[in-house]
Amino acid sequence: MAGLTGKDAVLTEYAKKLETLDAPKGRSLTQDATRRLVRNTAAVISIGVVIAIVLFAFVGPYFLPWTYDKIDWSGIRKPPNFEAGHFAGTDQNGRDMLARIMQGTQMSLIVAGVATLVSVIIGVVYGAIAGYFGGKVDAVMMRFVDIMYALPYILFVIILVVIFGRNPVLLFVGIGCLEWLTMARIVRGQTLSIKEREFVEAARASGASSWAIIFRHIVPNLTGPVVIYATLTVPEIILTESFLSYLGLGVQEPQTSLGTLISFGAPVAETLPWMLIGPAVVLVSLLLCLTYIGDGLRDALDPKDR
Amino acid sequence: MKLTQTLTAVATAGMLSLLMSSAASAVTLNMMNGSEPGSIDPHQASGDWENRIIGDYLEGLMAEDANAEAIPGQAESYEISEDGLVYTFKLRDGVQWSDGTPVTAGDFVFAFQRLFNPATASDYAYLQFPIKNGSEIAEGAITDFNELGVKAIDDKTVEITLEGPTPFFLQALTHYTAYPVPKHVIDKVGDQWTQVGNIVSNGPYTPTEWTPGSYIKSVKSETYWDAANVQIDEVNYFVQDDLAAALSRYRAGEYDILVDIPSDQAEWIKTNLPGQDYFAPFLGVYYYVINQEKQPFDNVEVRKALSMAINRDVIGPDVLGTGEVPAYGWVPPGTANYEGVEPYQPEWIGLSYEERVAEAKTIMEGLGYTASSPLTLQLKYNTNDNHQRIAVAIASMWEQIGVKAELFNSETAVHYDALRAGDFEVGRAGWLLDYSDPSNTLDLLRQGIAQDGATNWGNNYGRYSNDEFEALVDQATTEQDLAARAKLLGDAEKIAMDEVGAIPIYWYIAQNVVSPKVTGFVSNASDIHRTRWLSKSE
Amino acid sequence: MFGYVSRRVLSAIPIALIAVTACFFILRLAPGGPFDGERALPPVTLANLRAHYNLDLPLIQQYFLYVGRLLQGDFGPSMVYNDFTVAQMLWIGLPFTLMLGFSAFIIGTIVGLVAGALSAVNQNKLPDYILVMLVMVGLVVPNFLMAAVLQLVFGVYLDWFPAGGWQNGSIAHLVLPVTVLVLPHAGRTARLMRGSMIEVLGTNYIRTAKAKGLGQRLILARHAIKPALLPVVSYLGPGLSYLLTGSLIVEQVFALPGIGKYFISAALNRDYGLVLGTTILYMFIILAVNLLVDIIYAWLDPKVRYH
Amino acid sequence: MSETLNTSTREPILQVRDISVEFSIPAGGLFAGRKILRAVKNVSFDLYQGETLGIVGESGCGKSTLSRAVIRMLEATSGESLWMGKDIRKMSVKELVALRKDVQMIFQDPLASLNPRMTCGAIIAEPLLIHYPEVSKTERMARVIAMMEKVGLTADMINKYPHEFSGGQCQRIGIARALITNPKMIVCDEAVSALDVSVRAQVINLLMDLQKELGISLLFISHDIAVVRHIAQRVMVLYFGEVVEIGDAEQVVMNPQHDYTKKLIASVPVPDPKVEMERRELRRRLRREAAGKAAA
Amino acid sequence: MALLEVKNLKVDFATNDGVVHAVRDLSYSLEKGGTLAIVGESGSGKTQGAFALLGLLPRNGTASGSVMFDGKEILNLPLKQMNQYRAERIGIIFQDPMTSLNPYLRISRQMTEVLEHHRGMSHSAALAESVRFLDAVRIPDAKNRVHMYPHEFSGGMRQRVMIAMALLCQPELLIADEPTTALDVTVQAEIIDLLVDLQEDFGTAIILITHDLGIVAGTCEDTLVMFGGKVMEHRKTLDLFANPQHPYTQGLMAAIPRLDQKVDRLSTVSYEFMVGERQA
Repeated sequence: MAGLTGKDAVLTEYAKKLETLDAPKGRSLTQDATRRLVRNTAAVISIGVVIAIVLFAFVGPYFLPWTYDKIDWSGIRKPPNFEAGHFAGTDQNGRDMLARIMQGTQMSLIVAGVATLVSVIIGVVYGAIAGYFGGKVDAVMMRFVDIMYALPYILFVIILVVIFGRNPVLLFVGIGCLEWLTMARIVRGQTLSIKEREFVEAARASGASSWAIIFRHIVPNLTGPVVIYATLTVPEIILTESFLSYLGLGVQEPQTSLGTLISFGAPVAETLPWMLIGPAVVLVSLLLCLTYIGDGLRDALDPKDR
Repeated sequence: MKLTQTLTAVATAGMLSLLMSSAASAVTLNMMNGSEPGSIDPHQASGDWENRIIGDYLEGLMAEDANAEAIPGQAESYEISEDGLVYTFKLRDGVQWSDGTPVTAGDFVFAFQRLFNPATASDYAYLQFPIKNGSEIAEGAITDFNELGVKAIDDKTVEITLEGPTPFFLQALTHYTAYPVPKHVIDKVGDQWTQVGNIVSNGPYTPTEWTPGSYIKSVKSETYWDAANVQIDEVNYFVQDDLAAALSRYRAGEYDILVDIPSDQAEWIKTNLPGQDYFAPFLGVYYYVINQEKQPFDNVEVRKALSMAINRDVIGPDVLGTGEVPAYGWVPPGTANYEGVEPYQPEWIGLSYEERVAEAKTIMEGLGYTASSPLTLQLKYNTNDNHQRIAVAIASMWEQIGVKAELFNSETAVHYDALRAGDFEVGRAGWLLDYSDPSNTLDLLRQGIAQDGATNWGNNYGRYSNDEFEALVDQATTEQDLAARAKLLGDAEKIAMDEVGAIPIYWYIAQNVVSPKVTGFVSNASDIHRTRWLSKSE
Repeated sequence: MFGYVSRRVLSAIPIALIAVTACFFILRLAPGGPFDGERALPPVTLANLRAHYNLDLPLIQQYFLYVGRLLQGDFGPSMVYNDFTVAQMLWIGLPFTLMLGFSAFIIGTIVGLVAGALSAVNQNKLPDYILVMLVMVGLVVPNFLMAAVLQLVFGVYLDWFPAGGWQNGSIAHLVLPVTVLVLPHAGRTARLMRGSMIEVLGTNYIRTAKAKGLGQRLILARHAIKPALLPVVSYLGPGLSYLLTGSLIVEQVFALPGIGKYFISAALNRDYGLVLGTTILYMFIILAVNLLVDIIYAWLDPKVRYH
Repeated sequence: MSETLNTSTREPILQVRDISVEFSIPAGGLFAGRKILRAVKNVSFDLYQGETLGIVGESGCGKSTLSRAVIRMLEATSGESLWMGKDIRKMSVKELVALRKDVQMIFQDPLASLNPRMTCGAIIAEPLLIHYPEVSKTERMARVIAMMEKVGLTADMINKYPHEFSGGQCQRIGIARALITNPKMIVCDEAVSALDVSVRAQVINLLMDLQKELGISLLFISHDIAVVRHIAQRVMVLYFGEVVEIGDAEQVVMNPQHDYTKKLIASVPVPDPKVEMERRELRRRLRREAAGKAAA
Repeated sequence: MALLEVKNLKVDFATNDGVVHAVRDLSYSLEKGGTLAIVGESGSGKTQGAFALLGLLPRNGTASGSVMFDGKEILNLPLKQMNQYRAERIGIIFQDPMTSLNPYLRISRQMTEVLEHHRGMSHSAALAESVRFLDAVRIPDAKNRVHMYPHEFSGGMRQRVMIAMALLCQPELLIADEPTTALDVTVQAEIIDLLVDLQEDFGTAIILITHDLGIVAGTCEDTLVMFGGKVMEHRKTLDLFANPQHPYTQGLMAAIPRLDQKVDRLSTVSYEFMVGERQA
């Protein structure tokens, strides 16, 4: 292409123009979606609650007289006692429940975050590749997903727990590795329809490579369904974690998680109600809010509602 | 009014007829029995939940009374030779299997041969190893089963010859490994003999229904020799793994007996179900093993410091809330054949807890372990609420003496696999006595046996090893005088405990809850309560 | 149609085989073995046991032995539950699990569909908000917590239903466990149904039906239900898997005689035969349900027909 | 420029010979195997430099398939397509990428053909990024702005997203993207069909102006023969994948040879009531004739 | 008395981005058997103005003003009463025959239900009547094809089915909303011809909504040109084409490339008239 050296007069003129140009920013789809989300009262309240829970979990511990693993030998399984600084009572080891709820919430959030991230990354890449290349590649890749679906996956989790031990990060990378199946299916389905859209063909017509198309054009346009499904995955993983905790396969003491706390609290609901109520309230409100946020995001990101 | 009744009314006709058949005026005992029975074949069983069923349908030469003491069972009388090696049992007249076949001495001989047969691969055969050639047969060293020390003199007489005098042998005979099995049925159907339909009993009850995962039902056997004194007509042994749910069901009137309770409910039960709690110590020790093959745990001082820093007084009453008694020695109080031996006490027993901690701290500091440069160790336990709490509490206690314990829990199979392989530093373990004798716990600290180029440490997970201890225990096996034997074993216990071969923490407590409708339930050290001694009023 | 079904069934065989192989070896990767209990077994006994279950053979040989037996319909012995073979245990427990699972499945699906449809028809009105809230509660409360609460409230305090167990086959014993299973399934179904129903109600052909002057009920019953069901139907396969894994906890808490609880206990006990047997059974149930779902799907959607 | 075009003295830039495209599609239902669909059957044509060739036909006649097959956006089954004498169907990946610089496309749906997550500037710049990665960012942006102004967009729109533009503006972005690499040929696939009448006229005018200025060849696909006739010098009529008529635009419209062409031309509504009434009568006659033929 | 009298019709949509006025002030009337074309580009409000008559607006839409049909007010009638007008007295054909027919039901089901519902006919009678109408819209082999599913028909055939369906009760008014936009030119011509023939045969009044002035030219007596939710021009079709008054109409007509005339350059619509409109 002649003149692409930047020397010719026209270009110089435009380069000048470019310098003086202060082009207004456009509203991206994300900004649009955010605006719509902000109008959804339930979602906004939920976001507020989730932020509050996150702050509670990560900042709260700095304001407590007790740490989550500190034993108060004078206060074993005692109801809330403000003088001793046990605002939510103590557990059977004399550890402060409020501190433990905070730590447990932290753990559940981290675990959900890590596992969701893993499942999103694997699911998106896998699904986008299967969907974009289609044909035999797709058939083989999806057959594999079908096989994985047919296996009762809790078995894998149990075995993973056994093999990886109780390292929470590893464990939930493991869960994330199993949760990606649905994500991959959703992404594949979306990819199949996106790749038929004209802008993908336009990119191909421009000479873009397959990988550039997948990562420049397809993946960014998966944001909607991926975000929606990811928000649905988060509560799913928190529930899976609590299920594992109930089976005794949760995180390692003295660390704890909401699921672990609830599985310890449920049997003593009558005698030591403070051990159940606190974690249950946090878990249920967290999951409720996440679900509402998921719904809100779906409404906000769904182009049909525009 | 129960909605149940309304709903039952709409149940199908088949269900109705079932209901009616069981609604006769029979007295039914509903027992929460814990786990799913793996087997009710006495040679395959390994748990107390299996023992409850087996002990109600099979009866050995000796049986347990309400206090779980050995009394004559199928045998009417017995004689013991002077040297304590030969036991001769006379069977009762008219003892028979529930299909009417007489129980003969041959059934017992067959049962013992089957127990030791390597092909049976019985987990617990070793409990009867005092019997002559028992272990050799099990190991395959002897293949002729007639060499076994169990002989039928005639149909009514069983003669058992032992390797050495065994003071607890009569008690050992109450264990299900010593029960007879119906040769005539096994000859016909083989391993399927425990299936309902094949199974026959010589005890007070006969299993008539078995729904895996749900319950086993046994009904009173009219052919049992003492049937006239058996009060309860039917027993349901319910599978129930979830203990909180078990208590709920007990409170809803669905169970008459709970053999275990959920953690933290002891206090509640005592308050809200007065008179129904049967919490009593029984023969078992909860302890931590320390891997003495690893540095610095080979140092007695370290082990001592660790033991001293454990405040056992808070664990039972506060952490568990059930009130388990602190353990400092190795042989549970109330163990038979241990009369005259003072319960073991460490030399520091007189110190207050603060003083103990101070001394332990001094020891550790002397070795260079302080709060700033602590001894880091991994504390392993198998996944369970109580084990976890104790581990958390102990880790916190150890923190005071410059020990940083990292908790690590895993499933039972993995945990014990690790202990056995020596892949641990400190690990949780527990031992419930198979029979009431000090040797049953002291054997846990015996040296390993060389095998296939490696040492098999058996249940001695901590690899404790002391020749003097070994010699004393060996000596006791041949000692016929009970008092002298007790002294030898007592000395052995002192050696092992002075060297902290393991850290005992508490003596187990049986946690039964029994409905006021049930009478005849007696707390005992073995925690064995045969249904034939119970009665129930509606 | 027949050809399609038989092709699907045939294609399930390699899947099953791959899955069995994966399970077999993964299981053996895990530390611990079936005979690692609280007490160490004497080496002799251990050796005897290992020989008895062929565990002393090389792994690959054990695998072929297992698969060979499996092809003859023999699931082998259980290493923990000695009195039954794996096949026997599964055979005894399966009807119960199926009954539990399918009653929850059917009730949950119906409840979910009705709730979802009602919610969609009343979109953003009071009944919708109430239903959505209820559905959410069903979704977010962990089932073991729900089970414990129901047991305490309805079994102990109110004493309406038995708190557990399965004696005499009474329906009353099923009420609480089925409820625990139904709630999350109904919740998921309702959410899906609400979403797809709202979408269908916005389609052009519903507009056409409205333009025909048809009554609202007729429009729903004839025009909207079928298409709205489609996405829900595709969820039913995974939905049943959720139910089956959920039944594991329900069976444990309510002490019910299904195969679900074997799954966990067998995995923890390293009862290889039972784990594999349960896995295979579950897998076949799931595959069968998936096939059924595809057939229902094709029946619902005229564009997907077997010719 | 187009007026002075003399096809006989120039080498065609694109020569298409006997190209066919077949698809294997599911037959009947999802579970009943597949059947072969012949979408394009032995089509040949030439395209000269600076020329516009219109392809008309109804939906499903294979005109889009054909246009994509000749530039290898999809694989043809047989035949050859010579770009400057070189068979596109035998090009290596590298040659193909180079070809994309010279051959661009404009699509039917203005909004759908723009990535909704990219700004107008990024969309137009993308081909530059692919083919001239060495160009500096400033120069690239300068070129984008120059191109935007050329197609009638203002520079301050550079950061806006597609959904903020009207349909006509979106199509201008599409045109700018196609022109930024200075291509020699552009395939316009129903490029104006989705636009409102008023906007359509603007875009058609723009395309014609640009072609005049830059000397680009256009392959202009449309179902609307009136539009094609207005923009193209030559017209090719496709019917069920086959060429039924090809020739000078005026001639084809004024003197259609093939029955289908006649029907097509008779069907195009004319915004004049009197003419339209006559045409309806004409259509009736054609239908009756066709029915008579079918009966006979 | 006019069959249909629309006065000051307004249609508003509540969207996330605020209220959108789709129709600002629409008034027209239509005699029995009359034909009216409503022409406008996308977003001009022509479709929503028609949907409002039958209460078919999406959930977020509201209509106000007055619509008298046969002397009675029908705007915003309760659903029950509105259903007595729909299909029975006012039929409607939609733009996209592909999505406007229920893909999950056979054509027979979708047609007969109209007759069963409104006329109380038996299924067999309704079926016979449906076949008769399919014949009338020139669907070959209607007797057998009536049992097929929509996806088994081509686009043009589907639209014929839609037309037959809308005519089943022989309504007094037929609203055709862009009936040919999704179709090929040749098919479009056939459908339009069909509509004109049917209008002559049945005497049904027709409102033809389209963006294509060309279609209007040969079909409707009256033409109403809309832009931005407002009426630009409403006159006899012949007059309108011969002498367009409004600058928008003029521009629109000039922008169409014509087969019968050759121009070098298309003229484009000038929106200068908007300036005046806004101020007014």
